[in-house]
Amino acid sequence: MRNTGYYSQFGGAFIPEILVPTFDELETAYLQAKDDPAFWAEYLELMSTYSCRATPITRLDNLSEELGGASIYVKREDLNHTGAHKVNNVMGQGLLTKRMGKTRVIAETGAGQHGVATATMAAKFGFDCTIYMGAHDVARQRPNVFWMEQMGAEVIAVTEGSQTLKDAINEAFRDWVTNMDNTHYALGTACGPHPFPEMVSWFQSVIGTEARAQMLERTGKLPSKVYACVGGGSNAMGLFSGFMDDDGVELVGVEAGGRGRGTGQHAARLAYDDATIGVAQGYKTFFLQDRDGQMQDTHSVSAGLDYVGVSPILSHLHETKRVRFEAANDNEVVAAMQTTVRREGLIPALESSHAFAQAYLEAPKLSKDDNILINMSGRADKDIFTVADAIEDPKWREFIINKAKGYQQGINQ
Amino acid sequence: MRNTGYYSQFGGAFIPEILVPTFDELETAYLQAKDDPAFWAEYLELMSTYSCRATPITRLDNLSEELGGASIYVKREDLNHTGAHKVNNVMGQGLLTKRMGKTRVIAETGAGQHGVATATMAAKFGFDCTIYMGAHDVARQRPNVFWMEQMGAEVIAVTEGSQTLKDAINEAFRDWVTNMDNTHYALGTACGPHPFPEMVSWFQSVIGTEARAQMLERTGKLPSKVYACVGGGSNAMGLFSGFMDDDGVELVGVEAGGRGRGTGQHAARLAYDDATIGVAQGYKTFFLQDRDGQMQDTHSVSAGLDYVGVSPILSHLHETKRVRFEAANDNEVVAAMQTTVRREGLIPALESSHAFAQAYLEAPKLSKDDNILINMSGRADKDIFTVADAIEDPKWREFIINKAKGYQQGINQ
Amino acid sequence: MSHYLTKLETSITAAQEKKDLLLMTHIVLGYPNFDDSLRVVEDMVEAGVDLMELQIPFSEPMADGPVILKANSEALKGGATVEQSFELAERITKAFDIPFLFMTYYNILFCSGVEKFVERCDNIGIQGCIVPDLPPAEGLTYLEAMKKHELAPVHIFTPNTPASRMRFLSDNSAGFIYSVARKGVTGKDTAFNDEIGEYLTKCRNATDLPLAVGFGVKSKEDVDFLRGKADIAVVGSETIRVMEREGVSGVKPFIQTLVA
Amino acid sequence: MSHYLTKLETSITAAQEKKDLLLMTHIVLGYPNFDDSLRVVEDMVEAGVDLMELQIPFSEPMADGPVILKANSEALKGGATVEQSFELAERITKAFDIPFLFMTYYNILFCSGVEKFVERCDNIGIQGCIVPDLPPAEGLTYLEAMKKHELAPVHIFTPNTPASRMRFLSDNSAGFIYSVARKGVTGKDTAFNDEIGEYLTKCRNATDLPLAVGFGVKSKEDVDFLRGKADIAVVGSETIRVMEREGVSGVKPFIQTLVA
Ligand SMILES: Cc1ncc(COP(=O)(O)O)c(C=O)c1O
Ligand SMILES: Cc1ncc(COP(=O)(O)O)c(C=O)c1O
Repeated sequence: MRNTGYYSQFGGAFIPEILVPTFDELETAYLQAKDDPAFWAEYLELMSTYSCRATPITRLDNLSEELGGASIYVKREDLNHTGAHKVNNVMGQGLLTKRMGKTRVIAETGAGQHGVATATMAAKFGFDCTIYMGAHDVARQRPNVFWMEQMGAEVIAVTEGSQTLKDAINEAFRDWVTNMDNTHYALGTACGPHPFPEMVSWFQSVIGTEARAQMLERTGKLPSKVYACVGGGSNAMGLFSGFMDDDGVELVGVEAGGRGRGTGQHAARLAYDDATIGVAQGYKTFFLQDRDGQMQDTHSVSAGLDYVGVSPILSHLHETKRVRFEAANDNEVVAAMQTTVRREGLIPALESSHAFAQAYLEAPKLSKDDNILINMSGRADKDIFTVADAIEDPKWREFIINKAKGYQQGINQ
Repeated sequence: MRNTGYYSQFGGAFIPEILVPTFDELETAYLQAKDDPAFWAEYLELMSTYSCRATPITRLDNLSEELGGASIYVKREDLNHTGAHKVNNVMGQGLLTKRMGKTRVIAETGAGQHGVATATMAAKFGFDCTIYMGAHDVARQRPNVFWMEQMGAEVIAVTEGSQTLKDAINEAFRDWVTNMDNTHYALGTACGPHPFPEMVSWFQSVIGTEARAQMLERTGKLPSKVYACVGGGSNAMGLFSGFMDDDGVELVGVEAGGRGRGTGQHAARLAYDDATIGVAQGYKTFFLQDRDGQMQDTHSVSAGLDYVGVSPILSHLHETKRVRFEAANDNEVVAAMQTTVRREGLIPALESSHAFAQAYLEAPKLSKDDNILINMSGRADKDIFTVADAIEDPKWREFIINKAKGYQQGINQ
Repeated sequence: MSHYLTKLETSITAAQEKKDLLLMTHIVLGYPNFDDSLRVVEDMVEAGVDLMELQIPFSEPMADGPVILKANSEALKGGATVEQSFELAERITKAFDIPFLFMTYYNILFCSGVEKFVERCDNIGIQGCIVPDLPPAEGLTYLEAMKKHELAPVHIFTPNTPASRMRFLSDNSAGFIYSVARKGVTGKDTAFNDEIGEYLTKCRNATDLPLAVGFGVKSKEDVDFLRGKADIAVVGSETIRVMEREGVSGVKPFIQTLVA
Repeated sequence: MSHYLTKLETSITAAQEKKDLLLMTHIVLGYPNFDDSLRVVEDMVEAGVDLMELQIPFSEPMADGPVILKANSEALKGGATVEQSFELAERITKAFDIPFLFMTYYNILFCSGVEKFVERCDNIGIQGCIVPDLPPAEGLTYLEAMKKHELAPVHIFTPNTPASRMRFLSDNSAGFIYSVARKGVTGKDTAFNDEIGEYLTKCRNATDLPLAVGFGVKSKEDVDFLRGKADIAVVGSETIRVMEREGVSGVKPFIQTLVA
């Protein structure tokens, strides 16, 4: 009996029988690719010509001084093509899809970031593409839907369940069980059934590998602490993997504290005590669920962290205490984003801003000799609707209202 | 008598007397910086850590095959921090501003791209910042204004003249003549009085220097033709400068054909016959003006190319025939953008899409052995309002109308 | 581990002496509410159904299609709990003399405690379980508990399950094998044609257990097609559709047309 | 090249024998329309103005502040052409016996042809030009043509012009020097204080030409401050403001208060 893909008690592959051969095929293709140095070379070549790997690290000169403790460095995944780390995973899976001879990709998306990345990959590789997105998210994230459609992807609004990310994942699996012959499901984070958590982390490990070398080169030593936000866990796994064996480097995962501890309106699975171990969406991990095992509604200002589960690998690293988990709440996150924009000219995604918020809290407690590193998993300029709402910008509302008036009067103004 | 900054009959510095010492100071600082290898090293270091220089070149695998002629390569300035080549110039001027001991920067902006870049630079360097933007553009380009304000810049809506780019330039000069003591005017393109055309081209030359080396490395030879869109001319000068001495490389500048030749609704100063030589905004070049010398209204689907003048250096290269000028009209440009998005997963700015449109026309006429290179000066994802309007997306309109309703009912939905 | 004899299999074999093709139906407990669930079971049994799947609703029914999916989430919106499902199931098994199985997702078992869940199934007279997201490799505890209680863990054959895996699944099953006649989720159309005949032969060859065939069975015609090829015809989503269209009272006449 | 004697300078010197401080005003031709422009000139001359700048409107008046800027663009919106400006200027110089200068931007000269433009100025009795975006270094052709026609190219001193450059500008000027008393564009406030006194002394020391001082002169008080420090007080934007506030008929009383 196969029993792979476990990280202590977490992980596994809880999949409908019909997908078993598909997962076998995927695992085989993944393991072969992993064994084949030419594959990784092709991957790196693709990422350095289609996206801009290696992405740089930037020192926050102003804030390091203002906060008065550690020097703060930022790994710039926001500079990637499509604006976030998601593309690292997606391009890798694109290459695998080609290897497996499949011609169609599907994906779930919450905020739309992974959907845009997948649609981009599909356009580049010439695959057909269907993106599942909760109907609520489709309504909220029209800009991303617009670009996905421009890329030729079909975006399907999922009207089931809570109409958000987890429902989009279920719906993608429903597509897959019908179309597995020609279709690869490019799951967007280090979650889901084995081999996804491991495979997605592998593709994202490019972040950590680069970052470690860059920190050594720039500062002559390893950072004291590294910070990453944790939705499903892919950008965190990507960064952390570079420092996993460096005992002196503390790894800090920052979850969505939403409206705060005890409110039930958050997505902190590991930092708070509300989550319990369960099995859903094909894998075992900590879920925000009720006592029966029904998934609960989560809340975060950032759609990309607003998810009930978390990478089984991170649940494992939580139990072994290799990674410390914290949560930043919505207000802290918006404040951290605004500070970063105003003082450094960087526009971290609301997701990434969770990591910034926690780092800004802790940096002053460290010494001038310490360096810390934040993963800037993406940029926020595409999320202007969300950001403008989060900071309640009256001029933005006025602009939208006028724009709407123009449309209603039939004018493109 | 000083008579510098001329490129055959074009260029010069037609400036109010009060700015003469300021320009002298600027020219001196610029020449010293240019003579100081440490300056360029600092510039490259900044660009490779704060933005992601060297930006890659990407081969358009699908379109090269579909169009059936030359291999098409793209220089990826869209991957820069803030999403366009503008940041190259702005960061360079930021370093100069610091050198000159000034504490405030001002800039004009049309589409908002240069404004965002300047506000970013100001945030990074800790300068005060004022951005002048035509009131029409402020109304149209709220997203960029939003980010500039978030960066701490003051955005002033210029209600004079045609309320667009050229009026913003005039207004920036008006600010400068009052505040030259502590203020540097970071002009956004290779226009304006000497030394701006030369200095901006110098900072942008990083594009061409990289691209030449990259093409040699990737393809073993130089491209047959290189394409760049031409607004003020900075991205074109940046790319072309790398190939200026390579006689075998044809340089093609693509202007905004707007509604087409003969309509009077375009911004083609060199490709069409409508422009004449004149002096405005501090320099001599081809302008779209009437017989009296009054500037005329221009039109382009892309705000960044919608400008009456053009770099004096390009006017010179037009006369010497070193650069061939073409114009792509609005419809061709939107089509080229859509093709690029759908077939390659790249989202060129509407400005950049002019270069793509022309390259797609010419690529099939070349042989399989030829390589051509397009400058992707920026990405369009921030211009979603403009793009969605250009392609008249009904779902976008619906989204905006619903969003507006939500605001009017006091809901952030 | 080869399969063991269960009360479920025995009942099936017994029923087959009277009928060449048995009928299994499916409901979601608590949809539209628990009272109606009970009424539908009653009607189905009266109409001649031979065995039934009782689905305990779960918030993430990944293997179910739109109809059952909606039933799951409506039941949960109505406040359905696992406890209520057990309570109703107990009343049902006491009231009706056909075998009942639970169908649900693994998290429901996991969060209850797998052994406790299985033990309770046994206590309330549930004869088997279908857990579509629990492959044998992940279900050791479950399989052992089921075996201990002589309950039937039913696994699923699909058109792309290789013969060797079918045998492996059969070895880990008891009661019967649930063979899905098409790819995809529950409730989609299946064209019942020769290809399916071949597929069912392959299924037969891989197991000694009775064969239930499901997914997309909608009409007497579909049922008749399965005669001789399968032991049990499964009607799932279609009864929910009928109920939604015609109300609870429409279910009985529909079932009667199938068994006529 | 040292400056040459022009009719303009001679007229100024002559006028100074009667008054210790002359008054120069400014209008934009064609604003609000050409008829009103003529009427305003008439009123100004009657009120005792000594010389006038006639601005030919340009679409990009980079050195002008909001008031004159708006006047430029309104004039152009009204269809004002360079030809019309010349025609009106000719009527004005014929009708009134004070010196008139053109103020405009270089593109207007350039597009007309610099030599043609200057020749025509001469023909219609314009005595000098102020071209704020044309430093001497860029204006060789212009300077030569002006010299040839014995017209006055007027250049501008500013508070941050070094003394050496003032001398250079003076050498390339004729008629008078236009000294701006503050940084910035036309029409903004200037505080007339001691610092300005020092600045004007510096200007005086740099040139033998009469000194016109402008930018922000608004009231009799401002004018009086300049007495003894300058030869000519320039009132620019303020008359346009008055006209906008009180109509064309308001201009004359305003000027009268200044010269009272
Ligand atoms: C920019 C960004 N960062 C982080 C995340 C969270 O995902 P993960 O935890 O897999 O990195 C998302 C998901 O959409 C994202 O868009
Ligand atoms: C993306 C992009 N490309 C091109 C241009 C045109 O400017 P230039 O001709 O100076 O490169 C602009 C100006 O805003 C721009 O934003």
